[in-house]
Amino acid sequence: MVTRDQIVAWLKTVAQVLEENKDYLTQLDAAIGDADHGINMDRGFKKVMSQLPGVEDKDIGSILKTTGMALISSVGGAGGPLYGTLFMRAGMAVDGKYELTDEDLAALLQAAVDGVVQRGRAQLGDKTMVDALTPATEAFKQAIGEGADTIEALRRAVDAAEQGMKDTIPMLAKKGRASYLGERSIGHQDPGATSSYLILKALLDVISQPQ
Amino acid sequence: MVTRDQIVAWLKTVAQVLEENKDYLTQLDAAIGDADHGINMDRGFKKVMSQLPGVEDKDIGSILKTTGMALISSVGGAGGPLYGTLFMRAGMAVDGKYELTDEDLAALLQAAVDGVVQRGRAQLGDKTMVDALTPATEAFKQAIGEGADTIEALRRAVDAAEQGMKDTIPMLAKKGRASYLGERSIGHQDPGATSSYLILKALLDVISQPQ
Amino acid sequence: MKKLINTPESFVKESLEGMAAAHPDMIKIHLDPNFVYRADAPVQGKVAIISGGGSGHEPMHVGFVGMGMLDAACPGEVFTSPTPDQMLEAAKVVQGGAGVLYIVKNYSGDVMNFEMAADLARTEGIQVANILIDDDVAVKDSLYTQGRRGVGTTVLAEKICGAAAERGYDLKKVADLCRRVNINGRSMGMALTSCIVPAKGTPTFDLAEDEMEIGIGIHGEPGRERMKLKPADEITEMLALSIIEDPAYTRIVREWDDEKGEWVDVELVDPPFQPGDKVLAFVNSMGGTPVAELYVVYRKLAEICEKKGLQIVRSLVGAYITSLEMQGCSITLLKMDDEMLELWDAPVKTPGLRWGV
Amino acid sequence: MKKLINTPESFVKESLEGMAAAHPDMIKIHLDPNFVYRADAPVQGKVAIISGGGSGHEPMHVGFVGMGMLDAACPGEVFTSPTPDQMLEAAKVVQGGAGVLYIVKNYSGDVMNFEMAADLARTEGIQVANILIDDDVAVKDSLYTQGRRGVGTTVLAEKICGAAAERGYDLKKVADLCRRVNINGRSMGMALTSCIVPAKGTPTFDLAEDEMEIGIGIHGEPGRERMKLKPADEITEMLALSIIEDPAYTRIVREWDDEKGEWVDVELVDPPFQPGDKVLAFVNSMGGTPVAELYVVYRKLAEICEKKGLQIVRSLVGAYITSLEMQGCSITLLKMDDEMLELWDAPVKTPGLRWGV
Ligand SMILES: Nc1ncnc2c1ncn2[C@@H]1O[C@H](COP(=O)(O)OP(=O)(O)O)[C@@H](O)[C@H]1O
Ligand SMILES: Nc1ncnc2c1ncn2[C@@H]1O[C@H](COP(=O)(O)OP(=O)(O)O)[C@@H](O)[C@H]1O
Ligand SMILES: [Mg+2]
Ligand SMILES: [Mg+2]
Ligand SMILES: [Mg+2]
Ligand SMILES: [Mg+2]
Repeated sequence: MVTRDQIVAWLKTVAQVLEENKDYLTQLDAAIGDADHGINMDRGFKKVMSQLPGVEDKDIGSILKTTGMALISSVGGAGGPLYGTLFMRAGMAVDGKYELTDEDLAALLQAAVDGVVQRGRAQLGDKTMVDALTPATEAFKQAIGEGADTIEALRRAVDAAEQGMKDTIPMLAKKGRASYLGERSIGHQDPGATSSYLILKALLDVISQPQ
Repeated sequence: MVTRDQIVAWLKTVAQVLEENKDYLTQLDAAIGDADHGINMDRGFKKVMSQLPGVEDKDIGSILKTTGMALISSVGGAGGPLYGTLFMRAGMAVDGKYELTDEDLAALLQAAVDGVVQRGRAQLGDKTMVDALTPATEAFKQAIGEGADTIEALRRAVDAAEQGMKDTIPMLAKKGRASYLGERSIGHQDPGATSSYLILKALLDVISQPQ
Repeated sequence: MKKLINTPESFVKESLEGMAAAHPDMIKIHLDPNFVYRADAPVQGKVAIISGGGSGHEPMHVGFVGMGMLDAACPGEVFTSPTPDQMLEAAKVVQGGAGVLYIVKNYSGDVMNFEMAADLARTEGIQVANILIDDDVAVKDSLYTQGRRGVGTTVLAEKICGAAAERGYDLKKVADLCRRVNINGRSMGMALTSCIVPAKGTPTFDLAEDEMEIGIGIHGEPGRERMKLKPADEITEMLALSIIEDPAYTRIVREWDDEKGEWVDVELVDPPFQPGDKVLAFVNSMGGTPVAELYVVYRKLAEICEKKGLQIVRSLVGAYITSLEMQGCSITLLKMDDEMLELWDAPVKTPGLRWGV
Repeated sequence: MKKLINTPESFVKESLEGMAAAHPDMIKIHLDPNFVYRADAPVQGKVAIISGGGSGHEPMHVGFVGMGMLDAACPGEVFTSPTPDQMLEAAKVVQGGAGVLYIVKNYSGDVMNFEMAADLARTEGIQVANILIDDDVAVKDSLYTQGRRGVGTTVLAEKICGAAAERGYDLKKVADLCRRVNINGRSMGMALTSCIVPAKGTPTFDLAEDEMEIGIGIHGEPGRERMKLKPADEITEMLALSIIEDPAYTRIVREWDDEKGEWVDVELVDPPFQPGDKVLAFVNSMGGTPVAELYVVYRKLAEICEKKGLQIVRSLVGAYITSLEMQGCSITLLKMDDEMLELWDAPVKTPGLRWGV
């Protein structure tokens, strides 16, 4: 079970982690993009933090949809619509709930990644956040299918996201700004896959903490 | 006696000396001006060199006037009208002559420096080429008045020019670009005074050589 | 970082405020969400032309708002696409009942945000067309990637479509024209130095004193190739030939189908240049390169065009689509037809481009 | 040195050639001696306005040749005054029988070369007036030095006098107007970075990463003071207050007296600004500073003007009088009267400034 308080704690942790990793993500984006991913995500989650107090007593669906809307109207770039859609769809998948079962979590992750794919039309291997999100979702679903508990399943999801993130290094970018580089995109880790990993990792960290 | 061939040799030496000192003069101008004096003078004397073959069999007056015209139409900046006027007036002072007595040389120098002062209206102590030219002319006239020979008189003129040039260092500029600097012009040697010294020194070097 | 700004956070807003203060006869600004719009908006019965994109490319787009060009421009943070709420709000303010054309540069962020905005605007009953500009030949052909970036042709499309809207073209005709301008325009740029994103504070990339980057994007994205600095004529030749000898370019773009009521994939093909073509030649500064150097480039470009049988019928030389203070230039060639020519010459009155009025 | 040039020696010439190629409807060029002139010159019966100065300040002056502004411009080498033969030849080509106004920036080189040119032109029977522009308040008052440099006001004087000549003002009236514009204009500039003179190849001065130069000239001449970099608002305040609070400025200039037939010394006094004055506010890029930053400066300038009771009636924001690729800006305030206002608004069609046509 994941509680609403944990979801709220997660979002706060994400805001903190993205602030800490602002320069790192921006640096990754400088190599194959336009040097703003960390700045954008940090700005977005600051906006989320400013809106969170108004909704943190609502259901998880509302909280996540508000998060999505805040990102859409403040992040801009590719990250804005993608992460905005991710949280909007995640929220829609768990509308009205105050705690999430493992099945809810699986549905949330699947809806989120589906939203990203629909919005950005990137495929696995295009060197985008999809390369972290999709394997993570698969791993989570497989783990609960195998009977793992939430924390264990999330750990495997985060491991898969980390692996997916690292796997973007040798990839040739096909979507986003990095795709303009062609061959020269090879050898660099995708910033969006990295932020996706960090966001999932933050969820694991929060869930793993004794409540 | 200074012969026409010596005057021609002088102009060639000046061209060479200014080429060698192009960066040095430009550097001096960078400190208190606009970093072009060496470039300008070098360009001007290259033009003089290109026109010299056409007049080097004429009288000294013609040669010097041609030099002045070449400078006026190629140097630009402050240096162009000033050095152009200097050589024009020098030429006019010795019109028709094929060799110059010490008195001719004195008249030439005086006309030259008068031309510069009339054109630029700088006074002694304004931190300009006048601070090298005027003492040099005075020293030359005094030396021949005291019975010195041409080489000795010129040597004293060059010494006076060098001293005048160095004396510009502590001066506050009142004319030319350096004057915009006010107090900050203090401590730098004037580029125009430096080129004037080099030009006079070249004359001494040529005259001192065994014919 | 050496810039005339107060803080990175306040830069975009303060720049907009200064622009509004300087040109009250042409533009107004709306803050939060940010957009610049025509002082006399909405113009009833006229198609509204709206563009937008990350800031840092000024005068594009905000400087092109005014009579004969854009009705509104939505500036994002520096080099970051604006957000759908800006585009939606701008549409609501400037639309005059004849629909809205969003002119969108082909970056994944811009494309996605403008698509979301269009969806939102349609739910408010506003007819919207999104047309992509993707003219940067530095990006190699491909059907399966993001495709080419939108660069110099954007400026020309905004001018030409702005004039068309001013003349009363309906939304479909303006959209068709915009698509036509796009497929007839090709660009390529290069950088001598990197720019510095204010929020980052350090150069986006490092170029040695004797290096340059060919095929640079307008966000300091690394280009096609890094090489030793060359004389202007050789640089011009590299850019111009990449443009002129670029073969037909095919890609699939997503456009809204009004009849079907959904987004559809449309295949578009840029025809290559042909001897005899009339072109508009646009030499653009990346921001830090002064106009005197652009003319050195133009000189060689004119020579190459002549050699290749392209007739330059109009020129534009200056800093119009920039990348902050980056030094470098880009070249755009746009094949002109009579209609485009007439629309190009039509009066325009914006802070960044003005003639005829 | 990173520039889009071929060689330092060919830079000025090739840039002129490119400009002529880009704007055949507006200008022509003459090489050796170099000058740019109106495509339709000479305009019979019109006073011809000629300016000139070192290259490296483009678009000034060569980019201001055309209908409603200059009849000819004489470019020297980079940062070096042109020579009398250029000015003479330009006068001969563009004069339309109503005399020539030389607009001269107050640098010893420019002054002397234009005086020589005027003397030569008069021997050819051409009536000539030389009017100096000396508006840079960074140079402290003094009757016994070279006096203030000519900077931003030059652009405004060329526009306003060009319009006057176009309307048929005679030489005396245009010269009087030019003098009036000059004494009502004041400027001051600053640099964030040095420029690099092509022939020299290295920066004219060194500024540390956290330093700027206040009161810089347009040739990279060191300014009034070097100090730590400050936010744009503080920089704007320094420049604006130096201009607005500048007291009356008196100097003696040399002008030609047609009746006496000789050069005479004339004492001119700039009246200080007063609350209630109407002003044109001009924020200029030194070349490498993009327009978005200029608007940040303009924003603060407008605020200061309002506080000081100065009413901004017109604005000009952009790179008009530059110093190669130097980063930085200058501010010019020109007190306007109705006649100047009307002439400012009159049509102008040049490569660098255009409206109304
Ligand atoms: N079409 C897409 N689908 C999925 N992810 C994408 C797409 N385009 C870009 N991305 C992701 O967005 C990241 C860049 O985000 P960001 O830097 O915020 O936006 P921008 O590229 O507009 O500056 C990339 O690293 C990539 O992971
Ligand atoms: N009015 C003047 N009278 C005499 N010499 C002058 C005057 N103005 C400038 N100079 C001299 O000219 C020199 C600068 O020449 P140069 O650099 O060629 O011209 P510019 O200052 O126009 O760039 C100064 O160092 C000074 O000696
Ligand atoms: Mg990015
Ligand atoms: Mg100099
Ligand atoms: Mg971005
Ligand atoms: Mg000079």
